Amino acid sequence: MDGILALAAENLLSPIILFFALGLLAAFAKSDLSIPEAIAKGMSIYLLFAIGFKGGASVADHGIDATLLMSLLLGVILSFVLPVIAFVLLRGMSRLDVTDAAAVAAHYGSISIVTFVAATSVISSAGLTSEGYMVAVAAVMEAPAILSALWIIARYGKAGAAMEEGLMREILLNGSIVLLVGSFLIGWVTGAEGMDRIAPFIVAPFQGVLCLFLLDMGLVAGRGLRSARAVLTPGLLLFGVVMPPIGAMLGLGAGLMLGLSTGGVVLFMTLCASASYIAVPAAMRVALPEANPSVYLTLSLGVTFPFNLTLGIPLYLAVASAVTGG
Amino acid sequence: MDGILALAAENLLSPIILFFALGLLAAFAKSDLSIPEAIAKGMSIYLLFAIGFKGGASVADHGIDATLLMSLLLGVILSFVLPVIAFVLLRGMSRLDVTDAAAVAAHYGSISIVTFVAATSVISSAGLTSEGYMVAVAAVMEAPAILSALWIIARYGKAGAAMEEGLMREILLNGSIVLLVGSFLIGWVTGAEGMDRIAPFIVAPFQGVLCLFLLDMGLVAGRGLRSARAVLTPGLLLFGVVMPPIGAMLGLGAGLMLGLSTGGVVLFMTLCASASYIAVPAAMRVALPEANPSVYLTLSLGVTFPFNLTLGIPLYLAVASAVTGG
Amino acid sequence: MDGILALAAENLLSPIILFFALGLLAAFAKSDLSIPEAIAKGMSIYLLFAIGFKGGASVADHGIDATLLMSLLLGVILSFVLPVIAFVLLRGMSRLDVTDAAAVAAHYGSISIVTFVAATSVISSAGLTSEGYMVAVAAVMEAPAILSALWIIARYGKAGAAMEEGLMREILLNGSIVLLVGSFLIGWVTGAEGMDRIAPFIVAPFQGVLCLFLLDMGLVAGRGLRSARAVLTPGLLLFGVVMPPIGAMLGLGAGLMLGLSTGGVVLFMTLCASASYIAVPAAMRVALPEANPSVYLTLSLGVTFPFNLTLGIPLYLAVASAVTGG
Amino acid sequence: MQTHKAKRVEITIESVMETRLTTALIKAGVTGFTVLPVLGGSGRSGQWNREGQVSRAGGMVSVVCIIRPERLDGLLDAAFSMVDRHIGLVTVTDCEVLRAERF
Amino acid sequence: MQTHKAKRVEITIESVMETRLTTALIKAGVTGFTVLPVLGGSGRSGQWNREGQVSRAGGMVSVVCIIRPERLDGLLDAAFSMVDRHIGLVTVTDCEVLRAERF
Amino acid sequence: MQTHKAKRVEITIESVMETRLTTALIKAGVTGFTVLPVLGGSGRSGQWNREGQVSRAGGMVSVVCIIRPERLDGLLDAAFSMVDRHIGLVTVTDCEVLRAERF
Ligand SMILES: Nc1ncnc2c1ncn2[C@@H]1O[C@H](COP(=O)(O)O)[C@@H](O)[C@H]1O
Ligand SMILES: Nc1ncnc2c1ncn2[C@@H]1O[C@H](COP(=O)(O)O)[C@@H](O)[C@H]1O
Ligand SMILES: Nc1ncnc2c1ncn2[C@@H]1O[C@H](COP(=O)(O)O)[C@@H](O)[C@H]1O
Ligand code: NA
Ligand code: NA
Ligand code: NA
Repeated sequence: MDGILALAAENLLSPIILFFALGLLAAFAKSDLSIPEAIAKGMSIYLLFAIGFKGGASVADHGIDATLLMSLLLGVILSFVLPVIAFVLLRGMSRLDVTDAAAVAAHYGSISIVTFVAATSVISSAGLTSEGYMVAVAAVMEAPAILSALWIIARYGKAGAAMEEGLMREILLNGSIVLLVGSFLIGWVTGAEGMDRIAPFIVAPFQGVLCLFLLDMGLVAGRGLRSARAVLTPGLLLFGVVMPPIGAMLGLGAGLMLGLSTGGVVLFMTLCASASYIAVPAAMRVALPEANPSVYLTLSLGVTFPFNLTLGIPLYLAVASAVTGG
Repeated sequence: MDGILALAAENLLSPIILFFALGLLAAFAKSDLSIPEAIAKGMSIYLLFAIGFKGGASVADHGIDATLLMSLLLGVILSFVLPVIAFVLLRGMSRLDVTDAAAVAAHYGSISIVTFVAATSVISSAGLTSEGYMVAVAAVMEAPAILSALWIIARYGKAGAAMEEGLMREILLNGSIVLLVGSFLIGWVTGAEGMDRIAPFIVAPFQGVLCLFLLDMGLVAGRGLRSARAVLTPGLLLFGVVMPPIGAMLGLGAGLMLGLSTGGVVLFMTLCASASYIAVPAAMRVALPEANPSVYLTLSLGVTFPFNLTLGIPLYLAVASAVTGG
Repeated sequence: MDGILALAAENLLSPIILFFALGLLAAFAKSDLSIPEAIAKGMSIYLLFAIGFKGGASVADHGIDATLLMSLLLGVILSFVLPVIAFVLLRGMSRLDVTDAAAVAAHYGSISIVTFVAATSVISSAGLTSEGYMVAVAAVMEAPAILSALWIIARYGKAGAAMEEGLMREILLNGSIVLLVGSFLIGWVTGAEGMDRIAPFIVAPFQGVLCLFLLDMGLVAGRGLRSARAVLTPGLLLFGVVMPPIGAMLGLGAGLMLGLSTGGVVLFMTLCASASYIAVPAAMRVALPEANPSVYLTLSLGVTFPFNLTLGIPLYLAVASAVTGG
Repeated sequence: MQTHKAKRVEITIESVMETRLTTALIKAGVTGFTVLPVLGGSGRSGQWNREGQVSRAGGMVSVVCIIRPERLDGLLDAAFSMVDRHIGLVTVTDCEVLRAERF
Repeated sequence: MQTHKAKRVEITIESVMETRLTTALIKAGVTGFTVLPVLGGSGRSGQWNREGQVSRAGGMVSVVCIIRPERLDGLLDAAFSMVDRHIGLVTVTDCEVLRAERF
Repeated sequence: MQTHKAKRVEITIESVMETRLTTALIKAGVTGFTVLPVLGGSGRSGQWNREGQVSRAGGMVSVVCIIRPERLDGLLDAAFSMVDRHIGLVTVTDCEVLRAERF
């Protein structure tokens, strides 16, 4: 228990968390601090490029693991299953209607790549490594949850939530997935030699860029919370901090079943615990325009993201270490 | 004297000055070279982030200095006093009316963070260090001058320059100050450990980014000068190069009184000598829309900024070295 | 022959080529992956700044070569001559009218700085160096081809293609040339000392930025090809891959005549082989608005650029090595 | 100078719907349109701002379409089918154009 | 398709005044507005361009507001109180809207 | 509030022609204009998009000009001489302005 607290405290005082907090505070104080949209998008491209490439290069380095395919498969299954759990919880804990509840559920089945990046940074601070292909697991977990949510609506909700033609293709080929998977494959193909060439760009400055990026996330989350706090009923708020550990427990089970390293288990837990705020909201605006965006964005970005960043990840790390004995 | 000239010559041939000159030339020659607005804003965010964090980390390293609070206090006082001096000079040297003169005066009481950054780069080339908290002094000197100018108008000008409700808050919480102070505090809290993590992002590439940023400043200053040279009467031009050394002398006095290091004295002189072209113009557009922006922007950005960059800083360094014997 | 193939294969598996291919694929698959315009422009500013500065610093290091002036002169002459060859070929191989053929010809007489950058990266991977002033040769080869094309039209086409007043000045002072030449001169003046200061910004991360930039180029080229494939008749397509080697042969002759190093010869060949897609299209829109932009942009960016990047540069390197015995 | 009567239709819609809208417009026989960026706005679903969007889902664009008056109804039907379930705004203004042969 | 008469008010104003203007509009009972970026322009106070602004003070935005005709006067009063001392431009155009219940 | 009749002329033109157009407008006696960015569009010369332009040649801008009705013809002549050979669009709308003394 002491270990967890120490870990959480150390995490809370890391520059990336503090810059996130600075962004939150600046937003609450109505400062006009803002990162230009193009710069924010540029930084997220950088992060996807770097994390994908490093994952691929690490696979090239360690060789293909027998569990690679099984990890991908379990990831897909969890992304399908998590929204169902989230939906049931939401219907019990809040007064959201079927559409809104399904839309929120889709977000919790999918993943947040920035939370994933933050977790890799925490585990490497803790001296742990992880399977490079966890990046690929992250990629395959983005989309299935969206299908799950649409299925829930078709089953329990009004008609009219049919999967629009072309939408699935759009989701699978969205920019983030293509860049992440593409960089992963290129990192894999070019291996150590490729890594040598671009390491000064993607390794050394990584933490610094992440700080600025999280500053922006803090600003965005803070502004979102400020303008949408009305939608945050106590039930929803509770869901936003209870669902992540539930997801993480499933991720823990999967990670242990696969026999992943301690670091890999933490990443699997983090993926299951995190909620999407980029790919899924866009898909929801097209497929379920009736669902209220302030509900799902405020929950995933304003509640669950900060929770995971500050308390969640250290908790998952502590639990995984205890269980794997790593 | 020889020493000053050598120093000035060396400074004039440094990459940052030469890129500033390139920008000026390109603007005068009507080249269409331009840095996208988002990139320019991104670079200024980077500079504030880096300079703030480094200042904080250095305070963490050297411990809190007894003179920290006194430095902040003197900074605030100087920022209040400088506009009065500037106003008196302007009324004597130029034909600006009370409103325009007060608006210009506000700029000279406040500071230019890029001039400050350039000075840190010059003193470190000269092998000197400075107190990390000079960054905090820079932050507290941004706003008081605006109040001073409004007070001058209320006293000597027409009515109608009342401080609009909410404006003070807006000035104190403007993005630059929040980012600078926030990064300073985070650098202080995370100290050497935080620095280790993000040094490859904020230390190594700093000079290169500064070159590109000054290229942009040269472009902007050059275009401003070209389109607004009509407003530059000889009296105003003279003010633009006479006011900085006067400010610097006050800064010298303050620095000596505080017993700062030679580098710290140079930075204090530079702060007093520099004129704002970001925070104050924005405040003036809200509080004093009648004041002519081409007068104050041309003077601070087109005259005083290049003066300080090229001749001013080496001069302040020479004087401070001579006086402190450093 | 084996050497060439090995070289080409190695080149094809380098990160920069693979990221270009990723961009092409993403565009063909209609992914919404895109790099914000400001970031793309920011990266191209970075590349011009870095390549110019490094060229200048290298000239400062190695001293002025007696052949510098001769190289510039030959560059200008080739840029004048190449459009005439291209025009004759186009009229024979395609059914373009005089205006369109002349517009395309102008692109092939001018140069593509990104192709040049890619070639410097290939020759340095091959352990070769080159004359720093090749950057200056690149700069002087941008504009003459435009004059050539206008002369062709005045001679063979309809009236109305007179050189508009101010256009020449605009071409010579376009942002890319000013930045490239300016950085070259500053690199030259500040030499090794300047280089030391900004090397961590322009050397270490260079390859990584180039990867992201080529990803964007792939996206743009792919989207261009997809929407404009109708204009690509077999004759034009053939021209797009035949003209580069022809240009390269002239560049080979020039390089040998000048006695350049093997690396320098490769760069000269690459300059002659590459086709402009930034400066010349802009000039054509002003001077020859009747010419169809999808023809010239698709050819230079969609056909010749990928050809040079993948097969051309390794070919030129192999030929130059064989001929110079380097 | 000779001008011709036309209609200027302006459709403000979520970015994520842009391609769907323009595809529908082209299907409805529109010969051209221009897309303008939108920085922010306010309406029944609250206030928003471009800087401070992490999500592709955020943001809007404004699609401007100049057409001959007789084609207005077809265009409005196409536009309406898009904005119906979605956030969006459709306004129509009378205008005059040069070079009517282009529309 | 059924359309309804409305007014399109376009206010071009310095960026630094944007929040003040929109606050005043909301106070004047406006139910929505859209903010468009402005790249540059020219007027009595000279020519300017967005690329090449170091200062937050530079730059303008264009605020577009669709309202029922009967609310025009209230809006114009609010707008005028803003542009009065400041650089700015207010134009009003007649237009038609779909879905009038939204205004 | 007192308003005055004016014309709103909107010229959508390739970015590369922007300076030439505004110079011509000023020569034609126009006292002010505002330049808006354009994200993308479609017309007879195909569809295009700002993100995905390597070339300065790509891209368009929209120049908006408010003038007194009696000056319309001079402006249209100037605009037409620019868009004639180039890609571009000119529309004119009736509008009302505050502060007519500024035009
Ligand atoms: N009356 C209006 N005038 C101008 N733009 C509006 C108006 N109402 C809504 N909008 C725009 O349409 C968006 C969505 O509106 P709504 O669906 O009412 O939330 C807003 O964010 C504004 O950009
Ligand atoms: N006649 C006009 N038509 C369109 N925009 C204008 C006009 N006059 C002024 N503007 C815009 O308003 C800004 C300020 O105008 P001014 O106050 O006259 O300097 C200019 O920079 C333009 O963006
Ligand atoms: N009917 C139209 N309505 C609005 N914008 C148009 C229209 N036609 C053309 N445009 C714009 O003008 C540009 C060039 O048109 P075009 O010359 O027809 O290719 C297009 O890319 C659009 O941005
Ligand atoms: Na999840
Ligand atoms: Na000062
Ligand atoms: Na060439």
